[in-house]
Amino acid sequence: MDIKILAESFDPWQEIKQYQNSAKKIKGKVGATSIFVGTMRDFNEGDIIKAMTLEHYPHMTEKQLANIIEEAMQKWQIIDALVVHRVGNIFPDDPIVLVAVWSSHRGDAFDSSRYIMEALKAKAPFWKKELLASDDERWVGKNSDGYESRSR
Amino acid sequence: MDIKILAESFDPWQEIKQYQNSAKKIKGKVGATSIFVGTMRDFNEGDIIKAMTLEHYPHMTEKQLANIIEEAMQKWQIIDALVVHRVGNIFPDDPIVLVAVWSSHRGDAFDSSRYIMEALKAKAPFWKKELLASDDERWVGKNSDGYESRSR
Amino acid sequence: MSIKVRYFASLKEMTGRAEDQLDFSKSVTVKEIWYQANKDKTLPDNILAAVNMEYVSFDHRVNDGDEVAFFPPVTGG
Amino acid sequence: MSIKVRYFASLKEMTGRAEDQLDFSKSVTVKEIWYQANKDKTLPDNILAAVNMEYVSFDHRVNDGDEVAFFPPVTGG
Repeated sequence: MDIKILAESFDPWQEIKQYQNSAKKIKGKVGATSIFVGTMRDFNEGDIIKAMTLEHYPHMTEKQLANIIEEAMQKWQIIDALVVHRVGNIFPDDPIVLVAVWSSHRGDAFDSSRYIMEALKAKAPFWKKELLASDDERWVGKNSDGYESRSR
Repeated sequence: MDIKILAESFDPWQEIKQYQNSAKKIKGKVGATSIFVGTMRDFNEGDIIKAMTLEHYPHMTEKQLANIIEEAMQKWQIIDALVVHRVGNIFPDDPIVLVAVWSSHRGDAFDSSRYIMEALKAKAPFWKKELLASDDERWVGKNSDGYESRSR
Repeated sequence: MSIKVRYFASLKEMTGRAEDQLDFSKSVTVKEIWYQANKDKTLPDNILAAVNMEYVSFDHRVNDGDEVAFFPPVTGG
Repeated sequence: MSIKVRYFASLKEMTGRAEDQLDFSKSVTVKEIWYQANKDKTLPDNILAAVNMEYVSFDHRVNDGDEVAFFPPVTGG
């Protein structure tokens, strides 16, 4: 299990490969890997976004993420998990978050990766400030439910 | 959108990178990428598995997978999708299947990748024959529900 | 009416054949095709059928030139 | 009783400070700490509080040496 907060741009696929190669317990027993990657869009709430600054609460971030992974491991059969999150200055198409879960079975992998991602959105102390095309800055007020249409 | 049936081993992370680099419509608009990778375990139903042979029904496979992706695109907001599946001789830790979905929002990405994976398991004409430690061979009877415990 | 029949996985082993080429003088269903091609073998319980690579029920009627396939539950992914 | 108070994101801008160091002679709640540190400012509606990096309610009582944090809804991921 690993949690990484990075101030520089990262390649999620490289992070996964590297972690898989170093984590011996993954070998042979994994049947299902579920990955979520969140990247920066160039739009939000009808506006063009040029860049973002991601602030966080050092140590509380890691503590909350560790709690979340722990909860997921109690609910589902997980072999290993990795969470990587960016902080600092971010531009469109930059990866912001990577959640990876390795399990023997797909149901456990899917459910737990989603649980971790939703809990991260709700509890991990990160805050986004957007730089609009107009050069105005604004704090993102709250995370959405994650669907295109809010009518669900 | 792409569907690939491969007779040789593949690196799922390399497939994703390559596809992302070639697919222009992904740029800027993607906020959420949901990936599932199924790999071969060295155990099944209490037995050690040394290898597997994956047979398929050429063309029907592609047709069914295209139907499934089409259905997912009608149900959720998807920007792009990629499905890769192995056939032939497979060994423990080899990737068997890759499902990747790119979307603007995480809910759409998570739900649709899972839908595609479950529908693939139910409808795509692939068949697994296991080679046991005893050198006996056996066809896998049917796909499980994907959870460690069947009591759910 | 000319029909190609294909068998996959354990059904290919059970029938001992990968395919049959059959001729019918009248309209037939998928089930009738199975019994015409495999006179001695009861249609196994959980078998699936496809016509032209789409799933069909066993009372689906085939047309000249159709490709009919029989196979066990799928186990990909 | 010595308490460190931290502010993040829009609350850091609103208070104009990243942190305060406060002393109390008696037991206090998180809410009382906010009003002690920000006399003129009503506690904003949707604000969250943490003590020693775990979420708490505003009537949570703090201990000597605790780190209290106030911040807006989180927007990571």
